[in-house]
Amino acid sequence: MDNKDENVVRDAAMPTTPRVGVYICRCGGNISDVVDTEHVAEICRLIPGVAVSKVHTFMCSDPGQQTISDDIKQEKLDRVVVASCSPFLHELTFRGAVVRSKMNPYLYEQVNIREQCSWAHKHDPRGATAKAIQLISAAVGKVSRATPLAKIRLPNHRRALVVGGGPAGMKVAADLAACGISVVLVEQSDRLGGKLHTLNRLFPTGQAAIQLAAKMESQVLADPKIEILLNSKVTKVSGFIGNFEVGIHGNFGPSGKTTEIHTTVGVIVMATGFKPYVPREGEFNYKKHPTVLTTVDFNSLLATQNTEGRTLHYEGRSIGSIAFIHCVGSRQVDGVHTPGPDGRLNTYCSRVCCTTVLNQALQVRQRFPETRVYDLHQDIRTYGRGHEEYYTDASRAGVVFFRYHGDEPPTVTNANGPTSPLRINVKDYLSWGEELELEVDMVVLAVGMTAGPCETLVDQLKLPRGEDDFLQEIHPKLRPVEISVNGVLLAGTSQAPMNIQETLAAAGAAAVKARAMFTTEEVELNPYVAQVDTHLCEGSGVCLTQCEYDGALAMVETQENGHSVRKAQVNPGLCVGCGACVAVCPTQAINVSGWRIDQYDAMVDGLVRDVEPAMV
Amino acid sequence: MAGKFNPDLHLDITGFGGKDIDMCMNCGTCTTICPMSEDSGGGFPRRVIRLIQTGQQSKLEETLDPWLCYYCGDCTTNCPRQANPAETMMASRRYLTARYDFTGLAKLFYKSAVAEILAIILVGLFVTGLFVAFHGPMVLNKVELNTFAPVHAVELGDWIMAAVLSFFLLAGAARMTWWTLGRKKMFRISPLIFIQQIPVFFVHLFTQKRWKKCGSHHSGIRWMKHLLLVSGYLSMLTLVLILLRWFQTDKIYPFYYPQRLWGYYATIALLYPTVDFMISRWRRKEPIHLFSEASDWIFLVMLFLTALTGIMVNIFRVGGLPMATYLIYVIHLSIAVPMLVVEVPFSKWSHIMYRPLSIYLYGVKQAATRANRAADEPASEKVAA
Amino acid sequence: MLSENKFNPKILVLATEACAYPGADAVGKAHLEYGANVYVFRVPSPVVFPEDFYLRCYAKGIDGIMIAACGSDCPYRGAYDRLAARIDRLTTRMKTRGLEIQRIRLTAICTVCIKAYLKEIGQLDEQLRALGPVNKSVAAQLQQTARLEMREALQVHAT
Amino acid sequence: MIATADNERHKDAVIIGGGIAGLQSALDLADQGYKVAVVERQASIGGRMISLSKVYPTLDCASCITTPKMSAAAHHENIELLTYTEVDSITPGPNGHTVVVTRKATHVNADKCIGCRLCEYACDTEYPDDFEQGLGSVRAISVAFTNAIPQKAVLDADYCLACGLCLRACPTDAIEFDQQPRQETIHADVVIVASGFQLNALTIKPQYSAAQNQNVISPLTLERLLAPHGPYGRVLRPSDGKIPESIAFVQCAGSRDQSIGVPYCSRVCCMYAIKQAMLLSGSLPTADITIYYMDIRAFGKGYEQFYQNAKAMGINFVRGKVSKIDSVDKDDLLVHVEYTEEPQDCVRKQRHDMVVLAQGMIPQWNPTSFSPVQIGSDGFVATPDSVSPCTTNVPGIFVAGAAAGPKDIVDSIAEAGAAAMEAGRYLSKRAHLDHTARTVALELIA
Repeated sequence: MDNKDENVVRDAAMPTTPRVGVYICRCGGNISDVVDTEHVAEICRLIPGVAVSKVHTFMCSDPGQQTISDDIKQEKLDRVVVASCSPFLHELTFRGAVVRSKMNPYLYEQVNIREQCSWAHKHDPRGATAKAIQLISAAVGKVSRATPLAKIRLPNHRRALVVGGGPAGMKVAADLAACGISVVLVEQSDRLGGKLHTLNRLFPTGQAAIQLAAKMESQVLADPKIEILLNSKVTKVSGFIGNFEVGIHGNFGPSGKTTEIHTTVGVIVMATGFKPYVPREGEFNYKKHPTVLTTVDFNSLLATQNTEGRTLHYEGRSIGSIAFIHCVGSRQVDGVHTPGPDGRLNTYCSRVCCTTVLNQALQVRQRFPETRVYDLHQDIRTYGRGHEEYYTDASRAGVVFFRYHGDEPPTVTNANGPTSPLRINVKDYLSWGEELELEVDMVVLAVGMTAGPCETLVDQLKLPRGEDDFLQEIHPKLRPVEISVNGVLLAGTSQAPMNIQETLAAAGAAAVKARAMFTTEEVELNPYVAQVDTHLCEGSGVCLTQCEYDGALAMVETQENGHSVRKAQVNPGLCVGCGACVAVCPTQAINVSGWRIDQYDAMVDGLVRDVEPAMV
Repeated sequence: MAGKFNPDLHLDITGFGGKDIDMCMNCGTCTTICPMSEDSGGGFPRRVIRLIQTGQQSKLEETLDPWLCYYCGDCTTNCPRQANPAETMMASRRYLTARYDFTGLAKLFYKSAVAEILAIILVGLFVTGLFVAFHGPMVLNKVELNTFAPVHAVELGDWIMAAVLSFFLLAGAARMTWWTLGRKKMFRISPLIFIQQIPVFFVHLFTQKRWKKCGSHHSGIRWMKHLLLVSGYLSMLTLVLILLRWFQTDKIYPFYYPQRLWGYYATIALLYPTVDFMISRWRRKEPIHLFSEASDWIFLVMLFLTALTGIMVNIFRVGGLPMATYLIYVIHLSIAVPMLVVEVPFSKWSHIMYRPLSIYLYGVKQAATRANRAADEPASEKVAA
Repeated sequence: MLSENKFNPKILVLATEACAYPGADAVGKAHLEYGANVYVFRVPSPVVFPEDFYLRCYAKGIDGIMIAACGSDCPYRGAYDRLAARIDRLTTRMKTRGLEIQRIRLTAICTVCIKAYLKEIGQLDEQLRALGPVNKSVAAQLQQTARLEMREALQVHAT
Repeated sequence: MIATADNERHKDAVIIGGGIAGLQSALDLADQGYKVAVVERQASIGGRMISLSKVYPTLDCASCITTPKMSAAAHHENIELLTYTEVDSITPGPNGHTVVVTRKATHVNADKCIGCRLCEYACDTEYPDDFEQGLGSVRAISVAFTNAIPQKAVLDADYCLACGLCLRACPTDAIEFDQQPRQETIHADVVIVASGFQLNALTIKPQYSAAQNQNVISPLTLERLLAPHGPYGRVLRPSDGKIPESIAFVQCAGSRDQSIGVPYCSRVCCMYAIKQAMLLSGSLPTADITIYYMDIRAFGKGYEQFYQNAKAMGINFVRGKVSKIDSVDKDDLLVHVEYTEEPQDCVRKQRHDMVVLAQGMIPQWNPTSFSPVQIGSDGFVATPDSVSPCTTNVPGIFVAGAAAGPKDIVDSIAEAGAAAMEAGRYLSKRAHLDHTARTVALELIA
């Protein structure tokens, strides 16, 4: 093997005799049912540098972690490798475990032998076992060359930017301000409240949405710690947790003129909300017939229709019957529905529409008893506390239900002329799939939620979106309000469809995370940033040409042996550790800490090493 | 096939006593808990509820389902939405009775207790009037009922009434047959099938044996009581319609003579179940008696009074009280006649015809389907070959 | 065992932390299977690797490399374009000395791209089985020249 | 009872319940610097979630999500765990709430116990294991389960024969037969009720024959059967250990049913049934799996896709509520159901080897008898303020997770964070008031 190339391998990072502890997790059978963990442990003892090699049923459990701690002390380990599940689940757990034993957490390496081994090679136990050994061998190579790293500590600006002045944004702002944290609340429209203004009566309390909006608004307005910027947009954002530089553009301030202000915040909360789905022209006759409305339109109709009467009235005509069609723009089926302008099909459930429809249907029946209501659904999803009551009450109030299949949606046509009643044809699965025909005066389309507008922030901060186009949290259970960019949090419907209560709960959860970030004076960051080996740097400046992040990398003049020389220098707060600079350095003077090229080389060596001599 | 929606149908059925039809969410619990539904081609009672919910009036009129239900109430007890399927079936039977009746009287009587009572009173007064005008001499030293009300005259009245009532009832039966066999489609069914199935009608007319399959143990008891009642009024029908000359005599036969024994049996068979049903309805003991419409009460009360006055005629006659006998006889007929006139073709009693007829028609349909399938099979085999 | 003597290519997947690595995890979570000869390394971004790294891998006995990047979803600005350009240069270099360019594969795998992942892996595996083991010495030579050229480029840059 | 320093303590917050919601609230409060006590009635924290196999929609192993949080709570400097402890009363007062708890006797000295389990191995008295839903057995002295926190043995006096085997086996002399339960008092500014849920009885609908046939099982039992470290290590049906070839999931078996007094939707059953069906079809690839449902309520993020995946995997979804389940040939089951979406012959009796009843979620705990916390008509803690879904009728007492109504893990965790925020706000307001009061007092002195 050609690893003697002096250009490639520097032994500087290699401790004289590393003592690596290897721990293999059975994961209660998840791993050991396929991978022969005992055999792996035995073989791994043969890998150079490995001092201890053990198996445990649950490495992540307390006794599992205790084993590592005990060994670090008793066996004088200086490196630890755990072969278990994906590092996304437990890297932090085990880092914590080694820290408790006074070991540097970055001298720990995790090997994924579950998601990428035992689960992916279920029918090849021999192959999976051999692969586990090679992967551990690679990790031992990497960890042997690992150097102790420390978290980067940066000043923390005790100020939060909340983007969006809807219920989620107002809730986060109010929560944080109540805990003494100053908040900049940016809202692009001219008033706070967001979508609350388009809602009527909220379920399950029946409270008026505008009342809630007013209550929350007055709370936010009264708090001197909250700076509210209406008619404004975030146009520029850069920086990092604790130190985000934000440019806000808008016509606020005394002059009323369009101005731009800059501020520094420690945390950004995305409360950017959702957009209701807008049906295409002609979708269920929308925009082709005057009485085909969406639930959003219908909400304002209900809100403005002050008179109680026998029937509902709309644009001068009496509406004798209404059909609500569920899942418009939600639960779309490939090949049945037409993708939107962005080529996207909304295959997800928008969660709130079922109860919204029933809430509206019930209001119609209660306020306009002679207006008949029909409900065309796929499934009635009144899942929440107090929601099923809407379904029951709507039934009791005489709403008639029809059930269609997603791949056979109902059709809406004009019965006669352009302003005639509407004709709905539905294959009704409550009637054994029979084709039924209804004539109605109005059709209300229960439009779903689509991802809200937040392009600037998404583009500039590179925020990930999910398959559904909503902002993607790191993990729905482990880190539900955090996103892959440190210091950016998700609140409410920017993340997924939610009703108002859920939105407020999610906002509370985001606020609590934000507040926790401000409990320390400084922000702590992972140390995975570029690092320059000044001995090797010849000051070519090639690296600089590759860096996309303003201020992350610079050439500075320093004195060396009495001469002034140019050397590259990294700003760890701005460097994202992408490594674009690394690949071009002719002297290999620059590397990303924790992910150095020589470590990768050592991994490749480990991968091709014949660890298992007796087997071959 | 596109069905049109009549949104008022469920209101109509509610008018006939339908309860909570809107509450049904079509989960299918009632259908599978029902011991009869599988025998009846499935989907029962939900099919009826759904037809009502979706306003498919003509399909509702075409279905036999309501007549195949005997109201054990299991569906109502088990319904997760308390939608009361059993009562909906009951109401559908009333609705269908009204629809089969071309005169519109049935609908009037079902929907308005006042109208029904008024009709009964009118007919009763008419009967009383007849007696007042045309009764024979009243022999007061001994009971001579046949002098007061000559048996041949009463018999003639019986026959006229029977003919008129049969006409209305048969007209209803004809409409039921026409609709449920698919109107013109019924001509495609071989007449042989109609003939073959005739025994079914009579077996069910006399035994109601289908009921035994219905529901839990109390259905069995209810069937027995009902059977008793049926035997009671079939006995009475026979006695007054065919054997009146033998039954209504002035000679007092010894106790063990058949006309007396049969009469007593019929009286008990009428009195015991009606009293029992009235108590049950009053106390709401069984699911079937949870909800009582005026028509249910009127029917039971009239039946009870008819039987009661009937036996009182006998008591007074045997007791040798001429005046009381004549009086109670007039009262008896003034109750019995309107009851029959109103109840038999236009109200609850019509089910004595519709129930066995529905089973007969169901049998015809099944046999026709079997015959069609048998006829189709060779053809499809040919295609396959 | 005889079957084990059959050529079983060693495949290295360089998977991005943000997209492809969780994507590879998702394959396992869905309990879908692929060959145990596929080894995934987690990387922040494959843009970090110089050309000679790939060649060095071949020289050490890795038969094929799949770069599983984030594509347009890359969380790092400009990294994907730079990476694509580098792989272009690498394949040109490989062509000159007869190292099969099928041994390198640049893909974009998202966190839920289960099918894409399996397809790419499957195709690469098939191609490598057809090609047979990598010529280590050719790769070693190529790697040396790549490094030298890099140094030369520096001289040019300096002057 | 006279308070002594030993049995009285002051905390910023007391969390009732050490399940996933309670732990999340505790961690969020502790991360803000508040001192928290978590009161858990079981011997280990982790709640319902730790006993699950895998969780939707990500299909992560439940233990992998729960153990880090359990571990983090156990290691957090601001969190004190009081396991095997019951709450006796919560009394609000002008200076915060007084929470009286009973530390049940574990008969093991927690300071001495090293969790080596030698006592457990030595003990020869067994009884059915609640954690394994009664499928396995547990010794009279044992550590709650493999990944329990704390890893301390508990002796169950109801089953212990006092034979002394454990006493001899224990290397640290930790076993104390004479240990008595003791009452302790916690003074706290806020209380978060995270007492979770339980399932209503498997036999609540006698029509489903659960009392007569062992193969009518609870979904929690199936979770244990599916768990890789479960009682059998694979899925076998309880009555005869046969590998089931046909499994039915009966949805809404304890919810959305007014005839049993649970009109509401239990919210999680559709999704866990789909999840369990997927896991089953993984471990029993040839088995027929049918889910009988009324409405599939796959409403959360990624849930609909999960449902569609299950359909694509070949799991049968039949719309119809099962009315009755009969035993047939002793062990098998006959499910009576109408295939409501099929045009003909819709009433069917389907034979299955095993039936899983989606029992309804009901509250675990009724706080009304020993605290002023009110409950709603559904029995769950009432949340009168719609703006903050975590507040109860009592200022300073908050609620999180399934204690305030059926909820899945994702929503419980989000709500637990919100409850921690509400509690944090309340605490900082109080701190501010205290500070003002102190300043005023100082000014008066001056």
